[in-house]
Amino acid sequence: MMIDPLSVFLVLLGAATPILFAALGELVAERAGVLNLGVEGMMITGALAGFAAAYASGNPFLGFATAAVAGAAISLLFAALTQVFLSNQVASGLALTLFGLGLAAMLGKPFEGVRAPVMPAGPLRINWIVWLGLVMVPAIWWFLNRTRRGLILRAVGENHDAAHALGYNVRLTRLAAIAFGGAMAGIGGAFISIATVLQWTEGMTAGAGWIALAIVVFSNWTAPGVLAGAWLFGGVTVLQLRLQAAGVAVPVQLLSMAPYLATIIVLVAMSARQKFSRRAGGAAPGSLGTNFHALR
Amino acid sequence: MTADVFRATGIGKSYPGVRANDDVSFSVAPGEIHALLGENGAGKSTLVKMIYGLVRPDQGQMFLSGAPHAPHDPRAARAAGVAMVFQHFSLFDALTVAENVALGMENPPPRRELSARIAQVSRDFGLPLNPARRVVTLSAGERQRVEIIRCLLQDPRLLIMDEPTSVLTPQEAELLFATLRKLAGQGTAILYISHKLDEIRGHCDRATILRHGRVVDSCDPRAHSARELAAMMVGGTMRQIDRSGRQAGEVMLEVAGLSLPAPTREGTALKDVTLTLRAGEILGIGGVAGNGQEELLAALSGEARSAPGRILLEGRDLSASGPDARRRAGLLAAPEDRLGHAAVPDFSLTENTLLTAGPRKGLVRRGMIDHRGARRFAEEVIAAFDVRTPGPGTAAKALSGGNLQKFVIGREVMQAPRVLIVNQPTWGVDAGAAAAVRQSLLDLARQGAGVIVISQDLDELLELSDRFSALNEGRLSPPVPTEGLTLDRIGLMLGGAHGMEEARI
Amino acid sequence: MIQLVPRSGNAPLWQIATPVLAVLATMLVGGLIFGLMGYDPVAAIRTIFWDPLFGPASGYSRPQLLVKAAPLILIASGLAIGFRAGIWNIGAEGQYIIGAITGAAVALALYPLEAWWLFPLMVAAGMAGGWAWGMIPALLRNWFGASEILVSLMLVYVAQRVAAWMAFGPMRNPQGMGFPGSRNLQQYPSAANPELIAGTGAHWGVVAAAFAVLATWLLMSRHIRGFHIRAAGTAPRAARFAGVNPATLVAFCLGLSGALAGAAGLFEVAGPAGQITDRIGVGYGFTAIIVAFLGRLHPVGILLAGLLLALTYIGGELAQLTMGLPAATVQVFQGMLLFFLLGFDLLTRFQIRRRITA
Amino acid sequence: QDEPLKVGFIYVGPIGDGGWTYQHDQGRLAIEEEFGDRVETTYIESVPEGADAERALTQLALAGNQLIFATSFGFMDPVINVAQRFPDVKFEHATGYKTAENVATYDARFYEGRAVIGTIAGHMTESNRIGYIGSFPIPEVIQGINSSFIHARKVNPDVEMRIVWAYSWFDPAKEAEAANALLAEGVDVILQHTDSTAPLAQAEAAGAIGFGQASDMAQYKPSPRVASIIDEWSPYYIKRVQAMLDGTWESGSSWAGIGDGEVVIGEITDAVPAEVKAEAEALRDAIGSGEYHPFTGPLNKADGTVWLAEGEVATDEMLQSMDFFVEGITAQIPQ
Ligand SMILES: Nc1ncnc2c1ncn2[C@@H]1O[C@H](COP(=O)(O)OP(=O)(O)OP(=O)(O)O)[C@@H](O)[C@H]1O
Ligand SMILES: Nc1ncnc2c1ncn2[C@@H]1O[C@H](COP(=O)(O)OP(=O)(O)OP(=O)(O)O)[C@@H](O)[C@H]1O
Ligand SMILES: [Mg+2]
Ligand SMILES: [Mg+2]
Repeated sequence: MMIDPLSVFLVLLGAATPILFAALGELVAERAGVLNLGVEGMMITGALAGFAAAYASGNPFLGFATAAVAGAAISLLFAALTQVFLSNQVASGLALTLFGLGLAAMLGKPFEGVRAPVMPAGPLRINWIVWLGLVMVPAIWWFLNRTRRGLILRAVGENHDAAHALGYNVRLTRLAAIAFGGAMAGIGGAFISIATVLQWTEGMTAGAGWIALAIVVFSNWTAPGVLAGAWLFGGVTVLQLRLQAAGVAVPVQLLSMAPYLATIIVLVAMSARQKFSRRAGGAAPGSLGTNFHALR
Repeated sequence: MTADVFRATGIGKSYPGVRANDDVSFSVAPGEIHALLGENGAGKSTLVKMIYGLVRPDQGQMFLSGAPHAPHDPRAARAAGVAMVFQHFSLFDALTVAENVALGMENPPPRRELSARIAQVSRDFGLPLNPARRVVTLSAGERQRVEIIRCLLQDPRLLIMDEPTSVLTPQEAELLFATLRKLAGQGTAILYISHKLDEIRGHCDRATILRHGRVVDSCDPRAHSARELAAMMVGGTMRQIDRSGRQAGEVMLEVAGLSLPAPTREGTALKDVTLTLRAGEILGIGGVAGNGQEELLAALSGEARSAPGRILLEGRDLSASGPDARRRAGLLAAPEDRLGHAAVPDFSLTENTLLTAGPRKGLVRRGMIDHRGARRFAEEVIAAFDVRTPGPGTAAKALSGGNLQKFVIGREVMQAPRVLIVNQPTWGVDAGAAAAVRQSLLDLARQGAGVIVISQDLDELLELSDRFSALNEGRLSPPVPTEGLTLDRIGLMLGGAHGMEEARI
Repeated sequence: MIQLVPRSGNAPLWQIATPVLAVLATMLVGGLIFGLMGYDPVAAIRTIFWDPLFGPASGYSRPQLLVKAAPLILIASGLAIGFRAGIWNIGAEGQYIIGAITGAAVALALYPLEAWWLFPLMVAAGMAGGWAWGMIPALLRNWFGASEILVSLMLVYVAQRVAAWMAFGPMRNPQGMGFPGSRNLQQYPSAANPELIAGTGAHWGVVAAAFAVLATWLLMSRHIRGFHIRAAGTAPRAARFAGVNPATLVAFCLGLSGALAGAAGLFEVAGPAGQITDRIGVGYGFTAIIVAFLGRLHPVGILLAGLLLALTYIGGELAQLTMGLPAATVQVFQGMLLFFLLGFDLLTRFQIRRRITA
Repeated sequence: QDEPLKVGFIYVGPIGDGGWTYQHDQGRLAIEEEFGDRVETTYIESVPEGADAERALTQLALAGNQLIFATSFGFMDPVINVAQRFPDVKFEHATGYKTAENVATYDARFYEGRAVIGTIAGHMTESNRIGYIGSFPIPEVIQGINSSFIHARKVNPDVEMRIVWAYSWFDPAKEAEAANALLAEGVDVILQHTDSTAPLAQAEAAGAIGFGQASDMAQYKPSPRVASIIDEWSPYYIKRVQAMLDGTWESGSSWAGIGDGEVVIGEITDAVPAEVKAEAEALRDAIGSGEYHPFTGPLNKADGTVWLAEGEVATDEMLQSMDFFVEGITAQIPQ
């Protein structure tokens, strides 16, 4: 049975977009030294806020803008905890995920069972937001590697003490990075509710945020790597459904594990490369996951 | 009408419980290399951090070229013409040299232009650097160059250097001073902090001496002996070290052909290290940081295991044993990094005794901890080594560096080791505490133990050790008797690939 | 200006006070949210926090607290040990599921044999299953440096699908009319984990949880291994210097927490849940993470935190029942609780001082 | 009497799922509408199957509910357990097979509705490929697949069926992906046995059609949703509450279909040609009146063996343990 690769690719583009956005946002946060495990919570917040705004206004693009704002807003809870109260980042991120999932479920009640406005298709009949995601990849690469702000952000993530000693505002930089990560996760979540499913239901992000986190490690903390990771994960997901749809007798139960197993395998391969190869560049940011506290 | 580049009047700064600076006034003239001297914690770093805008003074005023100087942050200070090299490296390992330099400048030129300027300036000053290299791959000396180039590119009026030479070979340090001279010749004022009194006597034009945050004296360092300068810093006379009463006995420790791969990407591999240590003897091992000191200590302490037959203690092969078994056998060690390696910062001193003293002091029986015994042992160490602390319940991080170092050395010495290996026993510790630590090592040797002192402080090695070996890129040179060794000779032994001229690009 | 000054020692008073403060703050803000949503805040808080303990139906709900808290406490005790050492097992949910499956597999394979040793064997199998599932991230971290956070988490999804596969395939009840789900172990006397004393809710899992609290307390405060774990958490190099092999520690912590989670899964499947279904994982593994933090990674704290979270679950159900509050309330509460705890935590590590200004 | 009859419900999902649980809750509201002050209803939503279900059921019983509806298959054993402890409380369990003195079961013959929409699908497909999103490979779902395939084939011998298993009753993102996979395979009609509207949304974007499932999904009318198969529990719920009020409640197993109004075919829109619509409605009425059974022989199993001989009608027992596809479906049932 032949499966047309182009059609797989087109479906994959859409399937990969939510995790692409979320992972790009997390990439920026992690390059600034912040490990935010709250991606899932920010995504679901964006999914709800975006859907609500799109539904209320009838304009899907307004929905995405709202999702970005909402994702950024809820990420500030995490930012306050870790940057002001100096709480453990792992625990704070988990709290954000829990809280976001619960809050969205609670506030989302009025939006259950209604449908979102249809989005106009973009160029080549591909969704505008998919395009935006594709544009964000080089844009973030360029920002991180070619601009002064990006350099400062990387410096903060690499060695916050040194960055502070040189007069850069570690806390502010990280706040901005966290908020950006929140906005991107929000857009990613909204893509699910506004563009894919066209309705709101609680828990609809179904673990995409965690996949996004894995993809950042997978990417070796680079924007093109994130794109590759999102496509790989989306590709495996799409492919296993396509095989079923094509009537290939596949062990469905095993195949449904494939995306997760593939993520683990690639994660291991990337980690091993970083561990064993002396030439491999750009491993994890030096200050990742640690809090900064300066006395003046 | 003042010709001074920098002047401070009545500067004061308090931290909770500490008066770090108190009514400090001094000035630096153009073209002058001005030394700041003082014990650990005297307030030197605090003072220069205020000039650089990292810390704000509580009282007093500063002037830069006559204009009031009250920088809000380091960027304001840089804009005003102040540049600074920090006590601890402030470099970003994963970034390139050019990126590191750009981060230290206010308005860096575009990438290509900056790279060109780095290459040019570094050549002009005889400090060649490749702007595209990542800092991780650089040696300590090369890293120092990055910091200096970063300052030079800003054409500073005042250049501050906080203990820049602690990681350099004597030759590298000479080169640094040549650079500073050149700069001073162009009119730049230089504020220079170091604990190496000979260096200051050799190169500085004037010295301001701080004690407990106050200026206690100002002098021409060339006109005084190192001993006199130290006395001014401490406010008394220095204690004499007693080296008497030791003689070499039978062989305690034998290391034969020890080779280990580098533990991390940045680490150093040990190559065919061979040494013999006798009872009552002190072996000094010198070398520039990053040449395998940590790895050697790890291999001896048992943190890293080696092939059979490499490490013999009194004839017993301990190569495959872990730290616990080695301690039980009498092979003890004290690593360089006090906070985080030799001690757990968040643990009390009592708990910190359990880190190493469990096997020899019987503090752990069948896995269960004897808390009372641990406390008693901690109290003994505190009393015997004059550790200044409220009590054994105090967290290790709350102790000053010198006091914690006394505790760490005391903890090992009081377990009556057969062989003790220490790395940088007095690093960053002031003269008084350093003397006490050194004396305890000599006393231990006198009682018949073998001691290995790994240090970058050559004076310390000459003072303590009977024989001297140099560690260079993981290779240990054959030992030579310390008697009659000169600093120059040692410098050459250490130099190897680290001469500035031969720097890799 | 306010300034944060690190405390030199730890502040035992604040250690205890902050969780209490966090609970109070959660009630306060929670009440506020309820008020905004149009519910009676006082009644809501009382229904959630008071009624399960002392309300009209408390005779039933009090023992249920134990039933609900036992797996949480069992899992959290194991997780806390790893967290202390800086080893982040986020995938206890997966280890719980696999433990339930391997434990139940023993019973299903031997059905309908009745023997006294069957249940102990199931417990061993459940622990072994959880242990093995926990060892995967441990070994991948030790061999390849892969992040145990992400690997253990991905394995949750895999475990969920294994459960579905089992429920639909190999373990499907042959007498189940083709419906998914295994035989009900509650109806298999030798394999069942029944209430030990009627009306107390206490089954073997509750006993195991109590034992786990005691054992982990001994381990962490009296045993040298616990000391090494704590050391490794704050100063890994110092721990290595003390003779700790980091790889061993990773394997120990992930294996132990996996085994405890597996045991929790087995006790649940043989007792309250009864059968392997595709939804055997109900989130205990994730909630246990909150329990661990809320209990400040201390065994006694975990005991109390487990009971507190059980209270929010049962109280949340009551609030649905009597007031029509949405089910998601519980999640919001738990998230808020953790937020506040983490926020107030600042007080245990720092003193707040007025800044001295000239 | 002055005390109202207290009726409790436990739901497996949130009432806002717009599908399974939503329809049960509509049934609950229908009771309130019908009986007014004489009943008082409460519900607990999103109850996980297993231990939590047992506790929720107990809480409902303790709160004084005399009749309790448990609306998911996975609540079966908990219902039996709790029913033993509360002999005076009556329990109704949806889709299960275990009954007791005070436990009745009820289910609906969804396969009847699927015969109708299978007929529409067979007519409407141009690519001759029909997609089917299955939830879990259990008898109820397999009945639906077979029933719709048989009737699609009947009106269009060239029809092929493509099946994707979502392994979920309700996971919008997954269902959307499944729909996309089917669409990319050239499917132009999608049938679903999962509860979200996501497949309809995808069908709309691709210009394909689909059907409402569980609820009417009217927001996608007139196309892509050209008809729907609705779970209508109100008649049963009203009947059972009435029995409680009359004191005539008895245990039993109810499996009602189109004829009893429990399976409802939602409006067939104008996107469907009139003659197709008429044919579908005729089939619906024939099933409703009992004149036609969707599983009437001759029918072979997928492996070619004979299942039902000419004129033979499947018994309920045969249907309730159905674990094979009929001849013509090439896909395998996953194990
Ligand atoms: N951020 C701070 N908070 C509290 N106390 C501080 C802080 N920084 C420095 N101190 C204290 O102020 C005093 C002066 O410290 P400073 O670092 O200036 O000494 P120093 O002379 O540079 O010592 P060293 O020779 O060890 O570098 C010390 O007692 C130190 O502990
Ligand atoms: N960054 C800091 N923040 C808070 N307190 C500090 C800081 N640095 C040092 N201290 C405190 O200041 C005191 C002095 O520390 P420091 O190590 O500078 O002492 P010191 O004067 O060098 O002592 P010694 O002569 O024994 O080395 C200690 O109590 C230490 O805890
Ligand atoms: Mg000091
Ligand atoms: Mg200093």
